[in-house]
Amino acid sequence: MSDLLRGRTGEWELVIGLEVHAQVIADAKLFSGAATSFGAEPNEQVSFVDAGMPGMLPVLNETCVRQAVLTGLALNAEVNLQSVFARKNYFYPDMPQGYQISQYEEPIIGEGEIIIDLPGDETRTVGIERLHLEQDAGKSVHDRHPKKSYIDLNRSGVTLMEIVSKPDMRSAEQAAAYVTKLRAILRYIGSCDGNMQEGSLRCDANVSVRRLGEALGLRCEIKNLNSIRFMRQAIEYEAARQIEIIEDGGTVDQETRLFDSAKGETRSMRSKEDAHDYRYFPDPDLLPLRLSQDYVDALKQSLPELPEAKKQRFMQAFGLSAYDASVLVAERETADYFENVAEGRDPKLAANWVISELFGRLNRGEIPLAESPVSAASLGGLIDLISDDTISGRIAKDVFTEMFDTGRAAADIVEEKGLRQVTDTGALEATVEKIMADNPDRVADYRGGNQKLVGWFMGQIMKASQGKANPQMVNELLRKKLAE
Amino acid sequence: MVRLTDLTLAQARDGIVGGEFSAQELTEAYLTAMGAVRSLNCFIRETPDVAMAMATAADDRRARGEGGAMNGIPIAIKDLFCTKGVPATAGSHILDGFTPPYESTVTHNLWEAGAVMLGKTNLDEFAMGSSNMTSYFGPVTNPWQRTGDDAKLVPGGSSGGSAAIVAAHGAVAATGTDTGGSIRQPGSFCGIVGMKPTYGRCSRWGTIAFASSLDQAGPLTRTVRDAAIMLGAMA
Amino acid sequence: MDIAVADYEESLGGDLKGMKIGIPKEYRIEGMPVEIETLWDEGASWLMAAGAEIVEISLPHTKYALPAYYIVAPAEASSNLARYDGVRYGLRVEGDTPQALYENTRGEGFGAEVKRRVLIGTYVLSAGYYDAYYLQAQKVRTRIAQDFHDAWQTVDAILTPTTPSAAFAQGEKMDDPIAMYLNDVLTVPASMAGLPAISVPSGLSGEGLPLGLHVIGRPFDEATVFKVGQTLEDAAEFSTRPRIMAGGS
Amino acid sequence: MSLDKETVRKIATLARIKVDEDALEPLAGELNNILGWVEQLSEVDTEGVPPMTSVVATEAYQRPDRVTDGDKVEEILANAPEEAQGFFVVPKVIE
Repeated sequence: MSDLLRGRTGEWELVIGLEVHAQVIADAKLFSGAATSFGAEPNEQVSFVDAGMPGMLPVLNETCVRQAVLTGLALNAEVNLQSVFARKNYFYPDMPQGYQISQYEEPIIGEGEIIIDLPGDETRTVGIERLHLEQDAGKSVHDRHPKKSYIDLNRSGVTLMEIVSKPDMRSAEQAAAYVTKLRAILRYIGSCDGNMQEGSLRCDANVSVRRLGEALGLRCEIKNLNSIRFMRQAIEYEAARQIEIIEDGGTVDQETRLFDSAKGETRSMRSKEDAHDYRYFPDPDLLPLRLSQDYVDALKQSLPELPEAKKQRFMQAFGLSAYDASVLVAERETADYFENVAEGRDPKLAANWVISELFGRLNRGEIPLAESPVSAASLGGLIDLISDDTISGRIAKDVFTEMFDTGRAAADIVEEKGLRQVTDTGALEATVEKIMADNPDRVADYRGGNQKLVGWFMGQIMKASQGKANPQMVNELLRKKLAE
Repeated sequence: MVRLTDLTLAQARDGIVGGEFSAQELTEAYLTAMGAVRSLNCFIRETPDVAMAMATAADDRRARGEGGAMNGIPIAIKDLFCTKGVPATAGSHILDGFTPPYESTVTHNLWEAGAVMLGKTNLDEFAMGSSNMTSYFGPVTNPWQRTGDDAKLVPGGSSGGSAAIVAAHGAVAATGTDTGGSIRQPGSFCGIVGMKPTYGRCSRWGTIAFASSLDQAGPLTRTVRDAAIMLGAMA
Repeated sequence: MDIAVADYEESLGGDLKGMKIGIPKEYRIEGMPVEIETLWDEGASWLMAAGAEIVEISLPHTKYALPAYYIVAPAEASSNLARYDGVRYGLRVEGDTPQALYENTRGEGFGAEVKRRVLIGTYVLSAGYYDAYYLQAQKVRTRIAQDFHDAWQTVDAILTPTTPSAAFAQGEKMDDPIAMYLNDVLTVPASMAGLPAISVPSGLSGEGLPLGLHVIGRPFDEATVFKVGQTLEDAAEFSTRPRIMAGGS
Repeated sequence: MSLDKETVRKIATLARIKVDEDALEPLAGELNNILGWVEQLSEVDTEGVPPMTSVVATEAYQRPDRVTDGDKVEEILANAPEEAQGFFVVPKVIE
């Protein structure tokens, strides 16, 4: 499959690197004891440190360090035993200290990689350049007053991991797959909840285009993409814009752009030229962060099975397709649910029921798996009834609907409604004979060579039995009778 | 009869412990002494009410047989340390009206040891200077003058107000901060002891920062013994 | 800081037998008044009389401490003082945009010396200058600390004058920042190395002004600094009082 | 190294300090003097010397992840030059 884009003058390669800001799961902030939960009243979760009061000093939160190391390990990345917090100096109303504490020359995590899942069971490895810890800024609210901005510092000092990819992606689709996989990994190890609506995960996309084989073009950075859909739109728009500029004989300005989701386009942020001199230097309030190899090793031991390993296991142990496996491992809870359903049962049947039926219903109702009215044990019970021929697959779907709506067990529903399959040969024979007797023309037609009529007969018989007839037995009986 | 304001910190401490005078008497003597040398412009803000309340509390502790290493000792605080509910300026116009809702660790420790706050002393703006001439609140005058010359001299800086008030016996002792010499140089210029401990010995929490990798709090006193006692209470 | 606070008062008293005191030759800076050199020699003889051995030592990077300080300190200050922006506390001088608000507030709120240092600090951290100034200064600082570290192999404390002059008049040196900065030339090296140090009044200048001697100690060895300082104090018998004093001198 | 008027204007903007037009030139002179004086540092051989990161050899302290602070809007806003509805207020930020 080619990812090249066609312009008026030829083919273009799109080059994308992503910077993901992931909010670290921790009760308190990176350098203060204020809370981090979502949705508090303005300035309620603010300490004197977060407000940049005179004489206040940062004190590092150990859980945030651990989360960063765990994430690095999950990305197969090098963990730097010494890292340094630096100050990125710039003025902004929602940045109380006048600088952001971040990591610059010596980040806590170095190079790693992510294997992303693409359509057609393809995969691609995307390099990770680095991961560093930094504090978030506050929030400016612009719509409460015509001439004023309102500043809420609740997010000021909240811990972020900035995860920087290498420019290894070649399409918006790959970028989407990268964020999806990264998000899955973060959620597996519990270092970020991945909630893009609440801003727990945000992306900046570096986008450039080049003619095949040429050097990298100048890139534009699109800031603050807060959904995967917007990211795809923004990248696609930006690629087209850059190609058009170059094909028209112009050059792309290296700049920061914003995505306007209402218009579906990116636009330049009017930024002052000097805004880019951040005057980074090591934060003199914070000593270099040193970790022991023992500490890192112990965390490595504690890592859960990660999505990629789980996917491989599902494919090998259960014979699932790469697509089904990657869908099931996208969330740890989903994978666990599936494994509970599949335990001691046909794994492909289990996968099919989880993906098609259960997810279908959950997605339509926007219900999280944790609140599913059908438990893994309960769905397993339904599959057991299919496997031992108590009910047909067709009936099972109706039973599942009932289970989903009422939360009742499959066996109870089958018993109460008398939905057991009819497997009594005598009774089935009678039905088959009756249908044949009622339709002598079609029987003659069949016997004259129209073999396709089997399907019609099957439908009539199933209908007459209200779907309870065992289709396999009916099929055998029917063919035998028609052949007589 | 020895004047109360001529006693060293160690002598004053022993006097209070021994019941020779009360913390309130000592504090009143210092509040009077501060007034007598007000022309030196050592204080940006005097806190007599706070001082008397703290002295009373010190006497109560003494009566119960309690009290820390500096129980009832009236001291001055460089206006770079945030003290809860008392405006802090760092000698700058830019902190206009700022009243910290928190207490620096150093002053917290001093109050725990029983010390009494006379007020916040003048300093070079944000502790940047060696003369105390850069304060928004005007220069501090050194209580010393050249022989046969009444030219006003600088007390040194940046802890100029702290050094001058201790030298002029308007406080038993004072806190200072030293980034490149801001305790020791004014100590030398005013004829008193100035001690800068090891970087990190005293907490920087709640002390307005100048240069983080260098800033260090320490005592300005009239004797080495007094400095030793006070550093023990600050650290 | 998790290092236990000693009872410093307890450490006072006794003689200095077995103690080695270093006299760094690089502190004999050009133009140091004779009376200060004399006081320094006198201080050394007092410590010797108390049983200490006096050793000449070398702190070769002393000369660079002050210029390095005037890069590191303003650099940190330029960042530390960024929070004074008129948004959350303190002075606000209004403007139509946040940018104007900041510039007006900081332009009016800071005095000349603070502005000077913030601008120097901003410059030495800015793109293209960081390595030549800030990074080089922090490397020089490592050298300075190493000088002291080497000295502690042979001595227990270091004796120097505190200042290169006695107090000067108000208004003097105001138009020459570097002349003003030179006040700290003898105190800054210990600051750059983070060491404990004390100034003890030890004598009077020819004009009748106090002069201090300066004792520098090992990291967290405040006890020795106090002990040596008190020895100087006892020997100096400094009893002159300032002319302006509560209750009269 | 010479720091001109335009450079002073640029760093004053970076530092967000308003400097009057006629003050730029004299300020450039003062800053140049200071920078000229600190330039002597280039004499020092620092080949292979690591920059100072902390003068005292101690470990970075890490605190446990517990909520111990916040929930004091009034104190946070107490010194604010302008506030409304629990927010700090500034002139409109234009993106």
